[in-house]
Amino acid sequence: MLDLNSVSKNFSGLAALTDVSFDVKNSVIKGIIGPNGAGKTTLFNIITGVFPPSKGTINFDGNDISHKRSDEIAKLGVSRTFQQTYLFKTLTVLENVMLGRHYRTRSEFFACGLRLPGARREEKLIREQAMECLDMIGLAGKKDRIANKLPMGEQRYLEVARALATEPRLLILDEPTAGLNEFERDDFLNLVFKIRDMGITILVVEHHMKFIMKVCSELVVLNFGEKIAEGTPDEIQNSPKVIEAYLGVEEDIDY
Amino acid sequence: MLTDVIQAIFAALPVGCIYALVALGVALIYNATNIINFAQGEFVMLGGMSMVTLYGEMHVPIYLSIFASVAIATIIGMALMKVAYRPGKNTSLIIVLIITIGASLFISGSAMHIWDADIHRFPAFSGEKPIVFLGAAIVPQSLWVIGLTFLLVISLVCYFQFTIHGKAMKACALDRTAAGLLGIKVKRMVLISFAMSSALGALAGIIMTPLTMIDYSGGMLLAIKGFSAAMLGGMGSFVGAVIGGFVFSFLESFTATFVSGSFKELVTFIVIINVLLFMPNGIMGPRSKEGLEEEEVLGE
Amino acid sequence: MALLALPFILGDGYYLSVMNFIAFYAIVAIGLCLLTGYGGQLSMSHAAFFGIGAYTSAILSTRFGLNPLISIFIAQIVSATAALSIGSVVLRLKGHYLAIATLSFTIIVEILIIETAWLTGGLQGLSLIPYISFGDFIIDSDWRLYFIVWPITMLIMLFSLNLVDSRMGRIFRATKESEDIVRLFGANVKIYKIKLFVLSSVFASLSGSFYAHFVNFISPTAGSLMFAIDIIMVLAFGGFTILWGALLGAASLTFLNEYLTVFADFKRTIYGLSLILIMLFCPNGLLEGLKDSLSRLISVKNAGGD
Amino acid sequence: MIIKIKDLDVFYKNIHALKKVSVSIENGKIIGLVGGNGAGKSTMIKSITGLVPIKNGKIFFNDRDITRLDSASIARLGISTVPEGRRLFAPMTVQDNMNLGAYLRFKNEKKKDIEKDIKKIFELFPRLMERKNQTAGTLSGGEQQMLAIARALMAKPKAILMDEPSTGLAPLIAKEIFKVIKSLKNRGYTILLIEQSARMALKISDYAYVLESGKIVLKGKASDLLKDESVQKAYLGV
Repeated sequence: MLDLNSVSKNFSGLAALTDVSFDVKNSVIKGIIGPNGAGKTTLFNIITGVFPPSKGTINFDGNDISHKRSDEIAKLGVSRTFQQTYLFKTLTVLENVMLGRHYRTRSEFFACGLRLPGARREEKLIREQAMECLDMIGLAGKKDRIANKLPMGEQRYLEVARALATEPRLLILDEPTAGLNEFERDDFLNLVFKIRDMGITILVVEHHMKFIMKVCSELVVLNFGEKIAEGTPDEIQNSPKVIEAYLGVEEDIDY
Repeated sequence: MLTDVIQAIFAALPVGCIYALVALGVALIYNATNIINFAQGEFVMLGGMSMVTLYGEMHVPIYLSIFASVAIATIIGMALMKVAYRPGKNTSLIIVLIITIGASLFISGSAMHIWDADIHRFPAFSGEKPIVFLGAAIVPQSLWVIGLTFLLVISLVCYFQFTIHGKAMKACALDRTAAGLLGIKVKRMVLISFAMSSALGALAGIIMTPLTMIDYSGGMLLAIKGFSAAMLGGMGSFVGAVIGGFVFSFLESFTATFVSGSFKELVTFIVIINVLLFMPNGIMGPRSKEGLEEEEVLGE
Repeated sequence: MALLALPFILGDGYYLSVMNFIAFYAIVAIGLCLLTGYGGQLSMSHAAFFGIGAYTSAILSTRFGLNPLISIFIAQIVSATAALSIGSVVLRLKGHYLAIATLSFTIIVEILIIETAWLTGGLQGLSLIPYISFGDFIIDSDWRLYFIVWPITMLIMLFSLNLVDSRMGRIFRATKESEDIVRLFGANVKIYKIKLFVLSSVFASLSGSFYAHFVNFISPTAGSLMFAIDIIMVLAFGGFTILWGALLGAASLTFLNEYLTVFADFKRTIYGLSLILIMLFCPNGLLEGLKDSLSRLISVKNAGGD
Repeated sequence: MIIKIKDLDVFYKNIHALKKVSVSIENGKIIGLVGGNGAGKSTMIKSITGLVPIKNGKIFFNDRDITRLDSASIARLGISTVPEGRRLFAPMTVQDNMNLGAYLRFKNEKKKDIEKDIKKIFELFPRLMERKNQTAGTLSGGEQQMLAIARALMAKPKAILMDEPSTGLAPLIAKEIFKVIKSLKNRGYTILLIEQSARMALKISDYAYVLESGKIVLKGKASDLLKDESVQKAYLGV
């Protein structure tokens, strides 16, 4: 479904990603791990069209999306959450999720301002669908709160709800459990499985290893912007190359 | 024709110097704080007006008058910093911008009460008799303006290039956090840059008043032109700011000479919009770093 | 309802005319509030669009003898076209840069108005602009104008309130926080920004047209830098993110202006000082500032009572 | 104990990043602080240097409470930082960066002495000596890291905090950096070394802490931790 073909990215001469290729199959949960600065977020930003790759192509459902704008990619069915949760702080909890419905609706400027019947009907529908999403993550009771005043755990959930509201086919989670405690993390695990069972493919970057080993069926490991391993969690945990990337080389330091 | 060209150049040179000094002042504050100071032109006015009173009317010795006029502007500049610079207080750009607009109105409005709404000048430093060159005339005050601006720019460049204090100030502009980690008191540096920038403005006002005359208003236009000149030059570069100032003054002078005096400002502001759109890094600034800004928003 | 009753209380006099001036300011301010407060685009070109609206309409009806209603309509089309072409270029800029670019536009318009005296009357201004009339019914008194301009203000307010609380409004409010993120939710931010800019500029221009046809005289101050600052003042008083604040801001500024005519010399100083003080102590506008200090007062009292 | 951190509680960007963390740094030693991504390592340095507000807990420097000081005042006490991402002044020359490292010394010392010092430190980093008139932005990653360390040394610090000096460097170059850090210890410097690359860091540290999700999960002599299987577990979640 998602197919990366030797994707590279340079920032003013510095290579952030070199020749990364992998694919993600329908309805799986795939993880991307790697030490700090390995290029994981850069990869996400390229997939979602924040900036284009310097080289290589990305295919999503048979469409080449490597040079599309991020709003076009979103319309194809790619949605994401952010490392530092990014909720709109002037919008309420419900409004944040309603924003997720934006490109699934079409009332224009004047229809909205004049509150024409069509726009009114659509607005009602948006509200209902957003409430469904909130119900699913259990935040319906807090719908009128200001989004970024929620505790961290609930903000993570809200981001997921907002992403789900777009009816994505691919959901990208960027460090979804940062700032969650252990109970919340287990809860979140179940939510991720639930989302996969809805038929949504998931791509996740996460530092918390216990979580990622449990949640993913396949992993890609990046280091210095290069793919150094790909496989099941078991294979990854026992790969000497991966251990080296994380813990450093086993070598004496002479001086 | 040739005489016209030379006359236009003679007219453009001192005005360019003034624009350059204002641009330097704007750039100093912008680099240190990211504030566009709409009140920068008011320092020019304050310097000139204080000089009118002290030197022109009270006949205080010239050096003492200059010193006092610069001091007045500097103190007000430092007060402005206390009001406008509020790091960590979650102040949005628009609030700071409006504060400096407010400061500009307040200072110019007060100046109208302290002095009046008339146009003033005081006698030139060394006589009014024009020097004729290839049929075009230049007054001695213009030479003073050019010479003193040259000196000011040189000493500014030296300060930033050769003293540790100047380098520390540059460091604050480049990376506030890193500067703080080296023990540099960033807030004090910001205060000093406000002081320096208001002093520069005041000096510009002092040297230009015998030439162009001065009244309480007009500071804000000067500030906008100064900002645009600094932008055209590339915000970080002093040489660039000076060049930017001259580009605008030549543009205005030549439009006034060869097209029409009333359209000179029109040309300036059309150029300003185009500079903003097409040369956001200016002529001396760094080349644009593709993608880096976005990296900061969504980065690792 | 209160607004409907007000003219009967005030009578056809000085205060009614003040009320009408409040409406002129309010319409511009509502537009700018949408653009800056909700859309996050710091624009200083609204004075220019007020000027364009006023002058186009005035010129069409004085020099070409068009019916004011038609010239007002054409003026809005002219303004919308101008806003579209300016907006699609300058809205690429952000923050300070956008502010300076739009301010430059205002200055350019001001110079053009002054320098094309054959058309605009230059510094002398344009006088003898006809009143708006519907057949024999001529809008030539404060009383009559009130019942035209305030319903329009209220309609614009209603439209804006609806807009803000819709799928479009949510996108604008989110755009103010981060364009990049909004784009990730499938919104073509660039086009939305331009649309909002055009709408908001047309509001300003509409107010300008009404102003011209009611005061019957227009001078370059209508499109000037000082007027741009006036409008910023209205928003500063009312709060950038509260649509209703635009009314309060317009009222405060109009009254301030009226009282300051006695001390006209102090206008700049007082403007400057109040801008600084408001931005320092209640950056969300007087309304929010009052609410904040009131709630603080109450909470202090409650804490004392416990 | 030159630096003593007691029960530190820090929230960073809404996340409870450090939970009751206590760390002691002994004079003349390298103290290692290792852990995976997002364990709270960088927050640790940011809280010591006054860059993030501290909720609870105290930090002492030579028995003086420095918990609420700003970063410039902390630097003035003699704590130098090699910050995350190096944070060099890229358009300035290597020499100027070094000079700025010694900024606080210009008041009381002669320019000559400082220049002598620069020469001395260049002996440690001969590559920098060759490039002293180049701007910092043109250096390679490894050279930039060396310059960041050299700049910190110019302040004649009583303690140095290093935030992930090996990040983004190829293994061979990282090794070189670690060599330098070890040699600094032999010159009597006190260092708090924050690292992701646990093996290398543990090898040159005297004492070390392992951080996971904002908590210290292991501590002990670095040589013991190096053999401890549970370090790897903390990293890879086995």
